[in-house]
Amino acid sequence: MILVSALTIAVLFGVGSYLLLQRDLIRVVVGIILVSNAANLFLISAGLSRGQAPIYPLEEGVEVSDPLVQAMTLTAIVIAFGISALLMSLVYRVYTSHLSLNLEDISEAEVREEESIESREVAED
Amino acid sequence: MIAAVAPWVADALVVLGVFIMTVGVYGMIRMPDIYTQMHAASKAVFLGVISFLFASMFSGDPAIIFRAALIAVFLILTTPVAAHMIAKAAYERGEKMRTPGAVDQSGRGLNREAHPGD
Amino acid sequence: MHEIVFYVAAVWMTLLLGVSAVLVITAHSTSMRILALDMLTLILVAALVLFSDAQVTSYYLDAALILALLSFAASMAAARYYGERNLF
Amino acid sequence: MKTSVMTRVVARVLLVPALVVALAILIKGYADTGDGFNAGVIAALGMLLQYVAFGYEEAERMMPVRLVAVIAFGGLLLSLAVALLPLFWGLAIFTHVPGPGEEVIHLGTVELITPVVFDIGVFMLVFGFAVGAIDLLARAIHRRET
Amino acid sequence: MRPRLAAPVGAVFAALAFAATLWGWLLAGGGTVDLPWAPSWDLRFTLALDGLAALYSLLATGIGFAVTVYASRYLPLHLEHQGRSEADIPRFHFFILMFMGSMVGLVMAQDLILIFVFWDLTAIASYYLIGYDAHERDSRRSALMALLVTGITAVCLLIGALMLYAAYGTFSLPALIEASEPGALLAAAGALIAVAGLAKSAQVPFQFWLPRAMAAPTPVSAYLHSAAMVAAGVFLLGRFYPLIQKTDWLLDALLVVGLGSMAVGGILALTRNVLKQLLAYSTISQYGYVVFMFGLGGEYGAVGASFYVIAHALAKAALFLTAGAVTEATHGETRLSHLGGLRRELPFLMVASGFSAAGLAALPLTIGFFKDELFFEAALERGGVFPALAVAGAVLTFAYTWRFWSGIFLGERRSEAHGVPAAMTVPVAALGALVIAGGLYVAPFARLAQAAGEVTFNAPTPIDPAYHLDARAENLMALATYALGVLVILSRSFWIGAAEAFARLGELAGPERLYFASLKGLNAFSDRIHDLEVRDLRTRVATILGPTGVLVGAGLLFTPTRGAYEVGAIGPLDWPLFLALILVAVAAIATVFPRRHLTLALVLSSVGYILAVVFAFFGGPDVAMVQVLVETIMALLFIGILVLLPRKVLEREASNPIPRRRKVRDAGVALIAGFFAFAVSWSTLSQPALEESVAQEHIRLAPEAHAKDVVTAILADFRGLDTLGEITVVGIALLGIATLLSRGRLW
Amino acid sequence: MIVFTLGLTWTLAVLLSLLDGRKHPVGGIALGGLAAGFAGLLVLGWEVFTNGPVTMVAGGWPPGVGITLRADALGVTFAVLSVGVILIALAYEAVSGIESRTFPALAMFMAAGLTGLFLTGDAFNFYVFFEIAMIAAYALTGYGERARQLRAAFIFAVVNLLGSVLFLIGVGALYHLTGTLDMRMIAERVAAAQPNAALLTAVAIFVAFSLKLGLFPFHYWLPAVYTGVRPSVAAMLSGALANIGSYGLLRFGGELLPQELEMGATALFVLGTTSIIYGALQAVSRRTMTEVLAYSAIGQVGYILIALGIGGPVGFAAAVVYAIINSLNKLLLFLAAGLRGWMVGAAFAVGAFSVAGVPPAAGFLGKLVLFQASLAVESVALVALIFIGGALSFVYSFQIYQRVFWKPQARAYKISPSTARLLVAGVAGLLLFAGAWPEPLLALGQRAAAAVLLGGAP
Amino acid sequence: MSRFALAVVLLTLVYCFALASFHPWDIFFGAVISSALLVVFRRFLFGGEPSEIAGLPGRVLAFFPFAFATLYNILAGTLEVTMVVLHLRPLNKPGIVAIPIEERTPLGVAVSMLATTLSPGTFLVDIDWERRVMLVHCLDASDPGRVIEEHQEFYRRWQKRVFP
Ligand code: NA
Ligand code: NA
Repeated sequence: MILVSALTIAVLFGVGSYLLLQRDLIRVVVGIILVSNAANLFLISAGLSRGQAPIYPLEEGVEVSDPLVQAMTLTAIVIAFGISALLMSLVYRVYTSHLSLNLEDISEAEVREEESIESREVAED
Repeated sequence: MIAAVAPWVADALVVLGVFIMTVGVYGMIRMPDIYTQMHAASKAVFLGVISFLFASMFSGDPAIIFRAALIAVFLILTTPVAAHMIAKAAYERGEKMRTPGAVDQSGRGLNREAHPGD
Repeated sequence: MHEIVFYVAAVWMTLLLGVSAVLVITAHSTSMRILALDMLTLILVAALVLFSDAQVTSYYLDAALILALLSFAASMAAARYYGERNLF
Repeated sequence: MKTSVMTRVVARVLLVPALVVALAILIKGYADTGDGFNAGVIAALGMLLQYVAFGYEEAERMMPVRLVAVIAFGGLLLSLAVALLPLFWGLAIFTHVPGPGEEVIHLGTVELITPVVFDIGVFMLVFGFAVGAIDLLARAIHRRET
Repeated sequence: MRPRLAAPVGAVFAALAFAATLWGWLLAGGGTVDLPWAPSWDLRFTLALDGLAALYSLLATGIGFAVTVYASRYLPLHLEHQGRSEADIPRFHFFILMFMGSMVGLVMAQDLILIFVFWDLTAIASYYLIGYDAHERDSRRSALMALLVTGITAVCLLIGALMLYAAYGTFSLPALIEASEPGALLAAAGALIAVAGLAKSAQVPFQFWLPRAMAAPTPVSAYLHSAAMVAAGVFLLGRFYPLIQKTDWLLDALLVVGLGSMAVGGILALTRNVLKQLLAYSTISQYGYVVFMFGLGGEYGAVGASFYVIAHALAKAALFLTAGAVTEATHGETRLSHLGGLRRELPFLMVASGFSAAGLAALPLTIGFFKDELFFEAALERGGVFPALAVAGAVLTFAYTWRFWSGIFLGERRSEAHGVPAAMTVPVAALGALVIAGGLYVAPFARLAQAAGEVTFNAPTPIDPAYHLDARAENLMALATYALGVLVILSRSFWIGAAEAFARLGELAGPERLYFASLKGLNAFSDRIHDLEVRDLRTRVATILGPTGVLVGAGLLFTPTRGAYEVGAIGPLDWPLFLALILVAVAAIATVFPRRHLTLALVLSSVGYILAVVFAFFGGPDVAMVQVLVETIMALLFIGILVLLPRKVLEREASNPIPRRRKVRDAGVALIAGFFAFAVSWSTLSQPALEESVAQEHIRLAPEAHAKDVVTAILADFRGLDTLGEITVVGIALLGIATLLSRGRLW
Repeated sequence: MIVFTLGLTWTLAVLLSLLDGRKHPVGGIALGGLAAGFAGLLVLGWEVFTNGPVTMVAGGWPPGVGITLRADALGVTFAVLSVGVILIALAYEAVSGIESRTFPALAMFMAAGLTGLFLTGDAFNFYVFFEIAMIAAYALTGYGERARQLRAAFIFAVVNLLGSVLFLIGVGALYHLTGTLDMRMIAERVAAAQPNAALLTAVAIFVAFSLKLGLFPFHYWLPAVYTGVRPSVAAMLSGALANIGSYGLLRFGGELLPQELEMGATALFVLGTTSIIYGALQAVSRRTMTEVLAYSAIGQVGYILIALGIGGPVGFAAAVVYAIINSLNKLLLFLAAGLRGWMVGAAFAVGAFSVAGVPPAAGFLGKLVLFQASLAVESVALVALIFIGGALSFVYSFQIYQRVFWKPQARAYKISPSTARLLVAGVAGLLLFAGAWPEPLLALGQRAAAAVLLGGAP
Repeated sequence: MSRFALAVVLLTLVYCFALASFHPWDIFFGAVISSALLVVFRRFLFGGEPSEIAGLPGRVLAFFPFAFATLYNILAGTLEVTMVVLHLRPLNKPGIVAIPIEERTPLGVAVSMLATTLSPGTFLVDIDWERRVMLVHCLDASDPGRVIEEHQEFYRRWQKRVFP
């Protein structure tokens, strides 16, 4: 089970990273969401016990799932949610200012801007 | 008497639900177009859930029973709408029916025979 | 006996969940994908109901309840976007 | 607006039940699954259902969307107040009333304890956020179209 | 306030400071200020007015006074020539005063760090003074050069000081002189400190900045060369001499540097055409003598060095001011080749500067005679080849000094000229008078030098310079100097070619060339590596994930892994969870393939929903519910954004094929990232779960918090602060979305 | 007192969210509130330095069960520093005219987040406050709404989110290894954990904070962001937000995972060294001030890393002192980059001297403590490296200074508001004062280092 | 008024079901919350509709046969779909059939279609208000006329009295 959890976390993280490397802004956001999911899954897997839901009345003699990791996971999910929402609207604004969703076009804009600075400000020897 | 039978009925309902859902999922794979898939996927699975919900009625825990009832009511209201919306989207995008001899009274000629070149 | 039924059913449901997830990915058209996702949420409801039954707790039913009540909003949104490229 | 009458009827029918369920989940949160966050999202989804079914303008007409920001940050303020007010009695932040070992008044499922007030703040913020964010999005879509 | 008021204010300050120093040293007998400065680091604000301090303070304030007076007339004219406003005047005097103040502070400081602070303050002041004409490229380059050379080498002083502190636990110089013992550490520290001193006093191979610094207005040059900047360099050597002299090879190194500077400065001074350039190389050469004397060691060296500084300062300041006045008189002429015969237009200046020139050339009846006397004595004390080298150096001085003075005032007139204001000649005359006064009555200067020398030598030095009308070696050497000097002057046509070739060699392969080449190379290199900078997000992300993986790999290498990893049993009831986890992985992998964004959204949703099942199987109904809800509303948001974006743009992204090579590269990085996550999570989860955890406490205490749901109790009570923070994040997100989508309007 | 600033800024931020930040009174409220919060932190700092750490457990629960807020010398120092930086940047923006409705609220949220982050004694709570500060920063980065600002915001958000996730994983791992989230308890228990797991956890946390610091090779996001945003925002990011990195490394590395820090010392040296040289080399030929500053920032944090690698009372003190000075330098320089005039030129010069380590600007203290620390471990290589880095910083600082303030300008700059110039001059004055009277700063560094070392003691 | 009261009752039921508690206080709070929400959204929910429901008791009574008829349809449909899916019956000319709306009210259309869509074998595709037809997809549309007739029959027999 430990190995499977670790592998799943690794896949989530790896796939998220793969998407982070794509040119499409939306895929990048999806990458962030997946990577956050990896962290959430890790958090809940890091619980020190697993069993019944930690809600009273608790059945005697049965292991109780670690409530603390659940609370942490909850918090992390919500935070990732808020941030992803912000990131999505940022994608839209980046689009409206660059008229492209492609990171290649966007980094080209960065390079162009930098080159115009380089040519404007000649270095003093 | 009822208490003795209840678990068995519950088991049966569970098995039935699993069966119906399996049929639904299989139908989704087997059916040729979105319209026919809809019958299997959305509805058969919905019935499977209902079957499970009936099964949980036998648990005897009011907390479960009440919620199960509520779930059933909500599902009755929401699944048709979701199915309808998806079908409507396919219809508006002009997705074709792929079964031979399909009937189309919509006036948009979604059956293959109506407008072969479309 | 009952445990075994529930247990096998749970495993089976998880498998069905997997099949519908695969369908979301492999379906031929977008409408089918939306349909598959809708099916997936229904199976999810079923799985949660089953899990509640197995554990004899109502705790997982709340998630099922809100899935039943509201998850179709996402299907609707996807369908509207697919059908008319619009939403809201 | 291109949804069919069935969709709209069902969406409309589900609005208040969704809100009622949300409040129920909020209220039982301390004793059972659910909490302010869950309740907030449920309530918001109930509202957003109307956005999907009726479109943005119609949905805005049905409710005072202007209040959304006030609800959101008012909720945050409420939670903050619950957290910080104990300071004025010389207690640590987040000291809840009644304290450990003290008697709690139960009105059915409703418990009269300050964590519930805190959770109501959470509920308000989350509700305000979800509705507000989608509303902003819907307005942006609308602006782009016109 | 009128800008011109700055000069009198500065002059008064300088005069008062001079008077105070004189009073403090002569009448109050020195004195010490010792205050705690930074006790936690053993730093003390310790100033002491000892002989060495007195000497340099008097020079800094006295010559500062002369320079300020001179500048009161010079600067307005200078600014007028450049078409600048008089508003720039106060800045000049501010930095001159700052220079003066930091010199005084430097020479009195007894705490190593305090010395460093004042040391750098002089560098700042000189930077601004050299760059006073900042609109001129030359001025900027020169200022930067001076700052870089002196500022960077100053760090050597700091390092040396800290090494001494590390070894002896004190920053107090007197204590260090007491405690320090010869050894590698002392040698290294001494060498570092010496480097700082030599760079500042423009010794070979750091000499190149000084001639460049001539870009500054003349009063600045005068001050820099005589009493402030360059003097500070040799002061530092003098101050640390008790430490330096404990290492023999250091003294030898000083000898070499001093000799080199003497030669380079002297030879180049003979070839320079521009007045201030000539004087600049002369300065290099003159301070070469001082360093040489330090290298020679002994009491003559110590006292001689101090005396030499006084004599040189008086003479050199006057000569610089002369150069400035001559340039002013000839409407900006700076070249010797275009000057000459000004004896009629500037007779007073001719005489006044003649005294100073005589002093520099070490003629009898000037203070300069004694500087050479001590110099020769020191060389003689050491013996060997050194007396001859000393004479050679003195000959060069004699020759270029003559060249300077005669080139201006003698010969035929080559340029238009008019008189200059008295304020520009009187300081020259005053300094010249002092040069003569020192020649006639050397005792006060000698006493000052001796006091300073005692500090430097760290022992009493009974040295008494005086005229001895006999055939002692020093006198013979002096005579030989004059004779050879005349010979050198007369035989100019013989050696000038060689000297100029030497100068050109220096231009081609000297340290200045090296400086410019390295600065240019540095900039070019910087431009080159800037092309390597990453400008797209993909690579930015890759450069994070890659090294992270490498670090994890290194971590695995450096810690024992045997027995640290567990596969973990799959209990009979774990199968649903097992399957669900695999499903999550499968669905996650599936997000890689879809082209259309809607499909991507759907696949992402299915990942989220299945994850909810996983959370449920982990026994977390609350988490499962939140996950379901978040997934649903995220789907709405996602699709909403898709609606906002034009279809064409989305389709372009969807149809954009990914080149195979990039796919492979991305997959490689993703594998590394996955490896990181795998290693961290597997190693962590393999550790057996602790029996005792705070979660147990939470479960136990939940009833105390009147809660049945422990998770909610944690969220609203035990760790309510987290929840408050979490909803704050959400609130800020709303604010941010409003900022982005509707310029911050929330309704 | 420990929650005064936190509560005040937090509450105010919420209230400001509902107001239009472009209106003058709103800016005034924000400034006044933040100033009061800053004063509160000063009082708290005084308490901490005279009576020792101040602790409060939220909810009155036992430590560990409830979240512990703990103000020790290290935390309170960084809190004062960061809130001060935000205060000045906000004042700068307020006097130049705020252009966005949400700017004051976001700045206030950032202040609240940073205050909480530096004063919490709980690892997960740290993460939450960290996210508050970060999300406020993401939103602020887009302030100005120009294409490059939005681009910068996106890059900043994505890269830093990745860092946040790494940190979150680290926190989760710490919990699994120790069964607690209280930093003190983690520090006590982590030694018993498997070394392998602990080290890998440390790597995750280390990368997260290095990212925040903009350390080579995790720095590639930084230049685009620092040059893309407005000066006040750049000042906040580099002067306040980047402190998370230094503080985090000190707290989590020095206090919680000291053994792992020691094990990774070589890595720290290598990365720190590369950062110093790389950042400085890049900065040398950059054409605009903000670009030079951005790369300088990369180089400067390398020093902090080296100080951490040296460790012990001397190394940690050096790290703290250097972080403080670096923060003030960046505040000054970025704010000055947006202004012109002789007073600004002088202020910038102070900043440049400070970066180059020339007294009396406080920067020389940083060099001093670093050299001291390197000598303490008797590393000639480190001394040489810091020397080279310092030499390069001379070159780039003054090349750009001369180019901007000395060279006759082809383009005329509009004259900047005098209050803004005075503000910048004030910061320069502070740097000079700190250099002239270094005792407070050095003592601060020692006390903060002691807090780090004490925390790790059983 | 009766519309409002019915709504409050139903919503209170939802509330109590969600809480799984019929404690008097819970009923009270449920009623209060429901009424409050109904008041807040009254324009959206009841705007333009009469506040009284005509013939409420009769419609309530008629609801149950309607519900059972629908249930029967569902079960029959399920069987049909199962047979088709499991290859026990061929897929015989599925297709879209246009069913006239006739005298149905909008609510009637909605309910009619909800019932249709719920039962496997048929579902609503779209409503064409110009042609006044409901386009329904049937798994077996080999005889469209029969399908239409069955539908109208179901409406007239079971639904019309409850949701006209
Ligand atoms: Na709960
Ligand atoms: Na929550």
